[in-house]
Amino acid sequence: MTIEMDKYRDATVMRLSGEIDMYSSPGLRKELLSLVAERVSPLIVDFRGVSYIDSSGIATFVEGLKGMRSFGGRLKFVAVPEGIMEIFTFSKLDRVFEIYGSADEALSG
Amino acid sequence: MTIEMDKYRDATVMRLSGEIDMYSSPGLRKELLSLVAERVSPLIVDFRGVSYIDSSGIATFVEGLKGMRSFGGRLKFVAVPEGIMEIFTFSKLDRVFEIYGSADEALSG
Amino acid sequence: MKDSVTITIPSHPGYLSMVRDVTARFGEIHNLSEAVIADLKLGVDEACSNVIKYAYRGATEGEIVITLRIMGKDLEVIIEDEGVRADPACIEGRNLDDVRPGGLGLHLIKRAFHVYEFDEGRRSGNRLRLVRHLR
Amino acid sequence: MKDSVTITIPSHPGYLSMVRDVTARFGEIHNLSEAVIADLKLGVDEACSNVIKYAYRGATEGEIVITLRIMGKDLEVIIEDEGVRADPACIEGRNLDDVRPGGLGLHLIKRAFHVYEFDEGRRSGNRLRLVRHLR
Ligand SMILES: Nc1ncnc2c1ncn2[C@@H]1O[C@H](COP(=O)(O)OP(=O)(O)O)[C@@H](O)[C@H]1O
Ligand SMILES: Nc1ncnc2c1ncn2[C@@H]1O[C@H](COP(=O)(O)OP(=O)(O)O)[C@@H](O)[C@H]1O
Repeated sequence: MTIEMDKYRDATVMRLSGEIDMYSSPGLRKELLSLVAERVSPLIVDFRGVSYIDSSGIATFVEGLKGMRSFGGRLKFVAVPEGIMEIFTFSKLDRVFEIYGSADEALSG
Repeated sequence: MTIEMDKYRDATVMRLSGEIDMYSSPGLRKELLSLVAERVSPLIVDFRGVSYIDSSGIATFVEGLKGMRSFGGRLKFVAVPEGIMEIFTFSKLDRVFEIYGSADEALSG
Repeated sequence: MKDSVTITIPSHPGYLSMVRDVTARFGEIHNLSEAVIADLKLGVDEACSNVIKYAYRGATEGEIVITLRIMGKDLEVIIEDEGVRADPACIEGRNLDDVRPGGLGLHLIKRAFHVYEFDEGRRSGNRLRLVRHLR
Repeated sequence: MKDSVTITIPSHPGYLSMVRDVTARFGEIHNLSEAVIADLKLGVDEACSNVIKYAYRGATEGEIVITLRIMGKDLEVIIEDEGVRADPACIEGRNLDDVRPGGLGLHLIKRAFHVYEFDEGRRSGNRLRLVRHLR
């Protein structure tokens, strides 16, 4: 997994690619929690390049979301590939995460 | 490995993709030898989608080339990816096979 | 085609990707659909992650032995370790409506496999048997 | 990271792709370059193909056991089978200038590995040891 940080309009964008699993999710967790500590919001997570996510990756995002909410921040997912979306839906996390098609939609949503 | 047959100008084009190994090369051999039997010439083999080739794949093309030459036919390779080209060069087969950048170059060469 | 492969990896999360590769190739070789292969990769990965977390308590020098095979109309996966014995009574996924980190792995394993059972007769370590009915 | 994996496959060419996957992942996990990984995949594939062709004479129900490990600055690959014994004296690649089908595999194995040696002390079957010096 690789993480690339970017800016888009007034949002911070985290572009993920590769595989998010028990090996790579601690790196993701560290990055997410440091953004929470800095109260970065809105934070857009771009899933375009993500080929795989397991329960440790999902747990990491649930934790990140709780952190964001603790200071009233917003966490938004964009460009979630179908296979990853299916795992979110199965986990009933599509109801908890804000998921948009694109960064523009995320910022007007 | 998948094989797709096509026509381009007055040539027959064999488009290969995937992995050519000891498992898939018998299928390639069958196809090549049947084209030889039909005296198809020129035959252009398009390597664009080939991600892997081993010695059984190379042996198959050496056999195919001998068959083509037996009736004065021409076998031309195009769009050979760098990694595959390196194996041809290592095997000294870059001197034996006619290798071109594109089908147009192959047909004017 | 003889239809069994075994892979032995260290109990290190860095090797889970290799187990996924092997699972995916096994599925391809046996002509399973992409959707089924995706489920199997995730299910096997989650089961091996649990071995690292619970049987080996995070220690990375243990061994995990994963066998994939076709038995008639079933795909069977056996996962063996020499770690702490699991108490099947304590293995339970969380209610999915109660959103919190964790507790999802078991659901993902059971999404992929119809059978999830520990071999209780084993002397040491664990032997988990997963079965997916293919048709 | 403990640095050894073992994969056991049937002596069927359909499983060579799985061996390549495992080899490539092993190389990635140990931060080898893409070029080195490409050589290793091909070298291990060719060595396993030869086991199928010569040790098992094309029979697909045999077993091939492939172990990859890091030993200090070396990557070592051990390939074991229970087939017909190889006579190392008869194993020779062709002169590359003499273009004909076949005889290329050994060159590709030796391109990837600095050491290619059979364990002569073995009672039955074969044990081929391949070593690549990494630095
Ligand atoms: N292999 C195992 N050995 C022992 N306990 C396990 C094992 N797998 C799962 N468990 C238990 O079942 C619970 C649920 O597992 P799981 O759904 O994978 O979620 P998580 O690991 O995120 O808690 C775990 O918290 C653990 O107590
Ligand atoms: N594992 C093996 N067991 C026995 N003989 C072998 C083995 N590997 C290679 N050989 C011998 O060495 C020769 C050269 O092998 P190789 O370069 O792989 O080319 P090919 O298999 O195409 O002939 C083979 O023809 C065979 O006689």
